[in-house]
Amino acid sequence: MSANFRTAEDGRIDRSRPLGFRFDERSYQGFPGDTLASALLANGVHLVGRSFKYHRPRGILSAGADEPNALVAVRRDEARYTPNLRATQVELYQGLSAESQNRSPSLAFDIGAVNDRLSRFFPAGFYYKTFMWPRKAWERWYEPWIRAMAGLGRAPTLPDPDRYANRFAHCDVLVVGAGPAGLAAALSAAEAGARVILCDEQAEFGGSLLAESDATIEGKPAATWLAETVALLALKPRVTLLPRTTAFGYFAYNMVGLAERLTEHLAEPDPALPRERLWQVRAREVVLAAGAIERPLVFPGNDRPGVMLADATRTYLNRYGVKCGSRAVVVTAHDAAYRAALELHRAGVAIAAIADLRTAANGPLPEAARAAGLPVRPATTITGTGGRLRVTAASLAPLAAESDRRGAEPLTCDLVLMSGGFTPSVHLFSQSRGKLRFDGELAAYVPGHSVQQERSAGACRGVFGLAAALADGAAAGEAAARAAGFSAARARSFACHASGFGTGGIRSVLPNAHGAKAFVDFQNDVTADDLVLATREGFHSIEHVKRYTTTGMATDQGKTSNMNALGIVSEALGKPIPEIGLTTFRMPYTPVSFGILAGPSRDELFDPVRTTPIHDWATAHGAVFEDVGQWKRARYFPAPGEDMERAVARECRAVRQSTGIFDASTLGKIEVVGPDAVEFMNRIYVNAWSRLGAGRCRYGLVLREDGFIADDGVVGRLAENRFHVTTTTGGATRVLAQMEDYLQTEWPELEVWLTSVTEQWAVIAVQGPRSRAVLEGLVEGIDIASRAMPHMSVAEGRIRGVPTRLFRVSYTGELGFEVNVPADYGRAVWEEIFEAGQPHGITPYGTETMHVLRAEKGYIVVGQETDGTATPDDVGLTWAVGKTKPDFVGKRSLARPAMRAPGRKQLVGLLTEDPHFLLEEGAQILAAPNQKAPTKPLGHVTSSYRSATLGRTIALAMIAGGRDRMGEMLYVTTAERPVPAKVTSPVFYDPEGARLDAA
Amino acid sequence: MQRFSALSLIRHSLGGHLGWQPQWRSPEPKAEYDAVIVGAGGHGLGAAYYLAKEHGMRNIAVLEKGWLGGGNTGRNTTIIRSNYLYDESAALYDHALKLWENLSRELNYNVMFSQRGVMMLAHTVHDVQIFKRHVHANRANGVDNEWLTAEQAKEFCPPLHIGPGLRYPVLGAALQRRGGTARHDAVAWGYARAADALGVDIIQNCEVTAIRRGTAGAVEAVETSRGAIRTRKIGVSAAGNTSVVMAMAGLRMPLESYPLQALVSEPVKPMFPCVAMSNTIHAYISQSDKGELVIGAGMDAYVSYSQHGALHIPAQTLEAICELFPMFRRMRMLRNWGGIVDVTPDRSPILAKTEVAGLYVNCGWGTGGFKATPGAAHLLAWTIAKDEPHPINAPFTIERFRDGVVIDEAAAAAVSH
Amino acid sequence: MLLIVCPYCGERPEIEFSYGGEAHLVRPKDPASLGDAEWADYLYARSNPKGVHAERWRHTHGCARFFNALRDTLSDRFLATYRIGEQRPDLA
Amino acid sequence: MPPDRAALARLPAASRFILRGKPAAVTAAGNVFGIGLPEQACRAAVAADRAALWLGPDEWLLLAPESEGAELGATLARAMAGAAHSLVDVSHRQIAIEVSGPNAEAMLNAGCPLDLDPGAFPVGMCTRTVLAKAEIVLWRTMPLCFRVEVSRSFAAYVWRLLEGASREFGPQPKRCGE
Ligand SMILES: Cc1cc2nc3c(=O)[nH]c(=O)nc-3n(C[C@H](O)[C@H](O)[C@H](O)COP(=O)(O)OP(=O)(O)OC[C@H]3O[C@@H](n4cnc5c(N)ncnc54)[C@H](O)[C@@H]3O)c2cc1C
Ligand SMILES: NC(=O)c1ccc[n+]([C@@H]2O[C@H](COP(=O)([O-])OP(=O)(O)OC[C@H]3O[C@@H](n4cnc5c(N)ncnc54)[C@H](O)[C@@H]3O)[C@@H](O)[C@H]2O)c1
Ligand SMILES: Cc1cc2nc3c(=O)[nH]c(=O)nc-3n(C[C@H](O)[C@H](O)[C@H](O)COP(=O)(O)O)c2cc1C
Ligand SMILES: [Zn+2]
Repeated sequence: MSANFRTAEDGRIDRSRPLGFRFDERSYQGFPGDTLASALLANGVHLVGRSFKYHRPRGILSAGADEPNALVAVRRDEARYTPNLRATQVELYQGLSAESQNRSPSLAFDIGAVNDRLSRFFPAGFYYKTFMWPRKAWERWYEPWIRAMAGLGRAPTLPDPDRYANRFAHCDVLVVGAGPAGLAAALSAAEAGARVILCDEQAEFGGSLLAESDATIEGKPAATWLAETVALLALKPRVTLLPRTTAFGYFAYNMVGLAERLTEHLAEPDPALPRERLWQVRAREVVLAAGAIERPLVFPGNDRPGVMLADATRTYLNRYGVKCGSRAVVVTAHDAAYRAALELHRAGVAIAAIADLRTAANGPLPEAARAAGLPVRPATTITGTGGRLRVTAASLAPLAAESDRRGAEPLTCDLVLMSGGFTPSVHLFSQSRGKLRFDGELAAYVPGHSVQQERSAGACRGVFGLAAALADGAAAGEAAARAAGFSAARARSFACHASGFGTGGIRSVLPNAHGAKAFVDFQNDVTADDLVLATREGFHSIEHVKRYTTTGMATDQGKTSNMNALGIVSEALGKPIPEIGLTTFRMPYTPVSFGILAGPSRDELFDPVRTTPIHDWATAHGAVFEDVGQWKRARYFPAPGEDMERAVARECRAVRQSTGIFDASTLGKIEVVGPDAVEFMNRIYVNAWSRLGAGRCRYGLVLREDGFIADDGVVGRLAENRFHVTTTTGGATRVLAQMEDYLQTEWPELEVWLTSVTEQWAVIAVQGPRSRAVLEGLVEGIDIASRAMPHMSVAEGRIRGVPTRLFRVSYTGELGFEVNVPADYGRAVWEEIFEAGQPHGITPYGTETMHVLRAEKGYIVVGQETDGTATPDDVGLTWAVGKTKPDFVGKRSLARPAMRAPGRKQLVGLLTEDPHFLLEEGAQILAAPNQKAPTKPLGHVTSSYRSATLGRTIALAMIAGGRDRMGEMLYVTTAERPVPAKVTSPVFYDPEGARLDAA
Repeated sequence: MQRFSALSLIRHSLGGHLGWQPQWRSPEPKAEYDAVIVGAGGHGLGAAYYLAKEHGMRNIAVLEKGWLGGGNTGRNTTIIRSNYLYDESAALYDHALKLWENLSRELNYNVMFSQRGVMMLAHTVHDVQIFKRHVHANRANGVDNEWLTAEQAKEFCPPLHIGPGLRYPVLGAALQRRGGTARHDAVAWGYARAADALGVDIIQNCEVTAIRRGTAGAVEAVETSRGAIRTRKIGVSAAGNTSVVMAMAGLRMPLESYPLQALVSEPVKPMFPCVAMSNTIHAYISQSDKGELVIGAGMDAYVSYSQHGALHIPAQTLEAICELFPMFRRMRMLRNWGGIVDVTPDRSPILAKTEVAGLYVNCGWGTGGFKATPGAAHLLAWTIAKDEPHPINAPFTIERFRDGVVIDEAAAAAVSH
Repeated sequence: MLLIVCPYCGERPEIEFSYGGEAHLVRPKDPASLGDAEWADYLYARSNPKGVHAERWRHTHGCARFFNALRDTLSDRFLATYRIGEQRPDLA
Repeated sequence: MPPDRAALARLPAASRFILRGKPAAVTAAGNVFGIGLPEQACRAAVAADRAALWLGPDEWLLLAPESEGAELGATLARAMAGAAHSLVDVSHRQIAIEVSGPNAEAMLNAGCPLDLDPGAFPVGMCTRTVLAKAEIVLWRTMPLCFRVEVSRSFAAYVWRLLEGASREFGPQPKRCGE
């Protein structure tokens, strides 16, 4: 099978270095410069895949990004397994290993192909009409079958080890596409001094020039001009050249997304290089020079391996030195196919016939073909092809006899060239939200009104032919540079000789092709009949036709098929194409990897890991951490052999009996400073601040304007004009943002400023009856005796020489202090306190113990007791609300009827009848034990812990009318049956607060 | 209506599929209808179907400015579940879920409802609390939801990476087995076909441009791009465009419309057996019948009607997806798109009568109304026909915002400590 | 990613900003004097127009200032940005 | 960090103040600080080893050597005593990283969305901005040298991100000016 279809010379491959590669377990040879597709064709391999639905054998249709058929998986190793790659875009390297997809057991013999036999039962949308009975069979049988039949390749199964990178970039002119138009544009813009980025999805710049056989530019062969031009551009410091880089998306404000592939073509990638890089380019001006895509013809058997786009075979010949077959039948509606026929003929491929669908074929190219002795047959159509895994014959028939397929003459061949003309690539223009215009003369959609700073040039706007494309590109480059402010820009002009491009085209099914398998969308197996069926069933909008038939929805997004589909629908509905409209072009232009979009974000770079100055100490002392927002917080410090429950019990006892030390550095901190500080605090917080003296603290509560609790924290008044505000760990950013919002937009007259100091201060909580004793010897310049420094006060001084803001506050119910020191000193001061605490049995504790201790005291955690629907009164904090204040954020909302209605959920304690039964947080509370669902629960458990102090379990709950239910027995859901629990006060421990001063 | 079945499929296959009739007509608008529904999404088409089927109203029209099903119905990630926290929501969404379970047969249209299970991942202690609360609340409400350990979650969804070593390891998950997905387009088409068969006029390319009210204030007619249509009852079910339509009747709504993006991968063979969602790291994913991974991306930050969004939104989503499923880094995005979602202050819908007589509204479904389609349609029909809400949608009024009653599913998941 | 002209810093990419919702909704001087319906209007009712929208942005990761903008919600293009306290520009 | 490609360096500790306030206070502060606080948006003013960075229309970051901090704070406060202002010591809130060398722009652009071309971001320009998921203050101190100020708990993230971005550039010159 491994025949040699390589030409003797020519092409851009490096024949001196043969490369070995594998496809489906067979070994082949190719050369640097090959794609997998060209190398396979050089070995005579056309059959490369199976279609999506009918599992029909498929070959290589095109030579580029538009390829719908030749999808393969490339496997470097299992972790680098990549499915659904276009063989036409996979660059060959030594050792490349590729496999075909969607076939079993083998590509040549695929049992899925029975679908093809049964295909008449599977027209467009068949699954909507059946598989409804019996109900269970859908999920057990039908659905798994549909799923197994669909899907192309298989997903990789191991984590991808490669790296991906990101780059934001700016330029004056971004040029997309480095064909003649793009090169000319880049040259004009760069010579004007503009910062230029030129990208092309292919490995080499040049676009269609790479397949030029005889053209000259500026008197030089096209290839020479190309090399010189690229070299010239590369020398310019303000020009960035990006080969292997696809512009995949055009976003608002001239942001274009580029996907650069750095290593995929290398046999042994440099580990320092990322596999791919996302470029987010903000361009002042964009030049789109994306070229055009050749259209297939829609006729029966047009999907047979060996049926190819005419111009693609030129590319294989001229660029890769590959003859796609030995005897070709050409079918065309455009002159360009003659050029392909001529060049193939010159290379030794026999041309069995050129069937031209047009009644006359008279342009220079057809004339040249005739002159070369090629059998030109005007007014001739193709009615079918023969062969199983490769085309062996093509049947031609005169158009006059179109109603009679028997008049067809089968011609033996191993290659069919087809050309329905060219479709300008308007993908990116359309993504830019520019309006397309239907050009009647070209019978194509071309860019119309632009809405962003962009312009199209060359074939992508219907300007075909080398000379025209060069001139158009140069003009576009000039215009772009001018628009970007480079007024000296000049358009280069290029003397150019090339064979003409010709005219022609068709966008519909060929005569006589209905009722047979004439494919429009090759990848999704959509036939002309499917499209007509959709219109018959009332799907008249092209959007409906697309979705019902799935035409244009495959991985090629209809690059080769959408125009033909439009034409067919237009005929079926009897409406001209422009009235049918188009489906929406969306990004990406070609598929982009998830990895490139995720970029470097993974593991620790997925989200910043925020740690406190004491983190390393905690790690060294065996702490188990929990994630709280982006922070890592020590949850508990297990001694050897302890689980969380035992560690927490020990930590709790230590705090209650002697003293504990806790890292509270993650608390949000805001300094509120200025003459109007107190006024500002009065407006933001529910509390009244005017009477709080300097040196004192207060528990503060912030609401949202809708009256629900937003955050809380202790606030210390450092001086008349200065407050040290603390917030919850998770609330820090939100509270500051809310404060700034009101300050800047509602009360700009207030002379007060807010500064985040969360990270300025490390906060070390020392809590427990021995805490004063521990700190006494360390603190300088502050009298921490109870009278001098009562509960809820703050003082500035030093601790072991380090400046401190010392708070006497307690979230545990015990005598306690919070030592604030500048963050760099946090660890050292922590260690000093820990050292000084040794005689007192000081014990580090974590967030879990902190939670238990505060729950024993009935203190809420915002976000745990509250859920965005709780008012101050709901959680028993009415006392905090400044009664006489005329207004504060959220006050008006608290007066709304439902906010004051009886029966709201209120914070209470719950004690299970069985003192050792631990309720689950989130468990629901029912009035009776044996209610059948659906019940209307009275509320839920918000917090639930084992209290070592009380020797039993405790829970907090939000219960409808809870404060009126004291002593009531209610029932709490568990995984099994509800358990009884009694409603109590939420304060389980030291309700008088005596311990705050116990030492 | 032509019945669909395996048999009819075979029969028509033998006839070259020439015998299929249009699934719906393309009628000209009449001068007057008993009721007009604005918006031919799943909700609007479904409401018309239930009005005709259950309330005997046959002279009704659904007006659609574009093509039917082309709004959010045609652009959502198709996740269906009912494990909502609050009683009111659970009742509403479970009403829908029960209708889903028989919808294909009811409509004689295979909507490919696939109860593959919806798994919501917990990554922090706080998440665990929230989701356990959901589990308990749902069970009390008769809605299935169960707690899985991280290992059980991995077993249920083998591609899932649960850590350790994960930036946010998976600590467990809440699983609703009855949840799943359905084929979005089929829902719109199935309702359209069934409604059409009952005489409903579905009028596409017909944009409502004004609402006429009589001297007493009640609605009298709509003006459209295809002329005026008299009617006494208007049900607005215009999703992202609701504010614009309601402004025609002089109402300012508690709504904002945001772009919400989604994307699909290239299709691959079946390997993702369920729906997985993570609120904490913002990702949700399932695999469709065709093999694509269907992935919900986030909302863009600002009000917009453009059905386009910025690149950083899907990029952030894919970061999260690759974190949870690191073998998907080499999968490729095939297409990305946006819809316009109408968001209320408490993230719960409004499905109610309005202060304007004869004007009913169904909106505010935001990022999650596909799953409600049959339920919302059913209840909207009820509310229009009886001029009063069904007990299930009675809490979902506009006035709840005035009174301070919120059904805040979003706040219930807020993180703060 | 939008490009937004901060009135203080100039053109900056969207990811430096936070969106702040509809602009010119002035918090009533004396909320207590408002009826429930009026208060709900202030809190919740939004014009949410298809077309020109006056909205607030904050250059959070820049100068940290709030400012106002006029933007067409159909095309997502900014028509003007202006400082807090300044009149909404007349585009006509 | 392998020393041969240290285009990244952690800078020594410094005194830092955030100054907000009315014009009178700002002028007074400039007088004693020794550098008039820049009024032009996004510009830094430097004199000897002190710098004042415009962060917002009434917000400046003042940088001085670590040893001068305590006294400087007192001096500034005294000078502004009569005028409304807010002076907050944030010396420990953030740390500084230097990014330098011919690839400095490219490394920063791995996460920073701004145009860092000298034409758009000249020497002396400074601004708060983002570096991927961290907020930073970015200041171009020399043509090939940037100072990045970052909140301390984000520093490890920023470092790792930049280090990852530098990998493909191979060995780098050690520090600017060296
Ligand atoms: C990306 C994305 C993902 C989502 N994912 C999910 C999900 O996983 N699960 C889930 O449950 N929900 C999801 N949703 C939400 C869900 O799609 C919607 O809530 C739901 O589809 C709304 O249906 P609808 O029928 O109300 O609206 P639509 O389908 O939007 O229908 C409204 C119709 O009204 C028409 N209309 C508007 N104005 C006028 C006018 N003036 N005149 C005439 N017609 C008009 C529109 O053209 C439109 O067709 C998602 C949404 C999006 C955008
Ligand atoms: N199919 C064909 O081969 C074909 C069709 C029409 C015209 N032509 C000839 O091509 C010339 C027109 O030149 P041109 O410069 O307009 O087109 P071109 O085809 O020569 O170049 C377009 C280039 O854009 C690249 N490209 C397309 N989309 C891209 C994207 N999204 N991102 C990155 N790169 C992308 C392609 O890889 C190609 O290199 C004329 O000589 C004409 O005769 C060729
Ligand atoms: C669940 C779901 C799956 C989809 N799968 C595909 C697909 O396989 N291929 C495709 O091209 N588009 C797919 N789409 C996207 C549609 O093509 C289209 O983008 C979407 O309906 C929005 O419409 P618009 O892009 O025309 O605005 C899918 C959409 C949804 C909602
Ligand atoms: Zn700014």
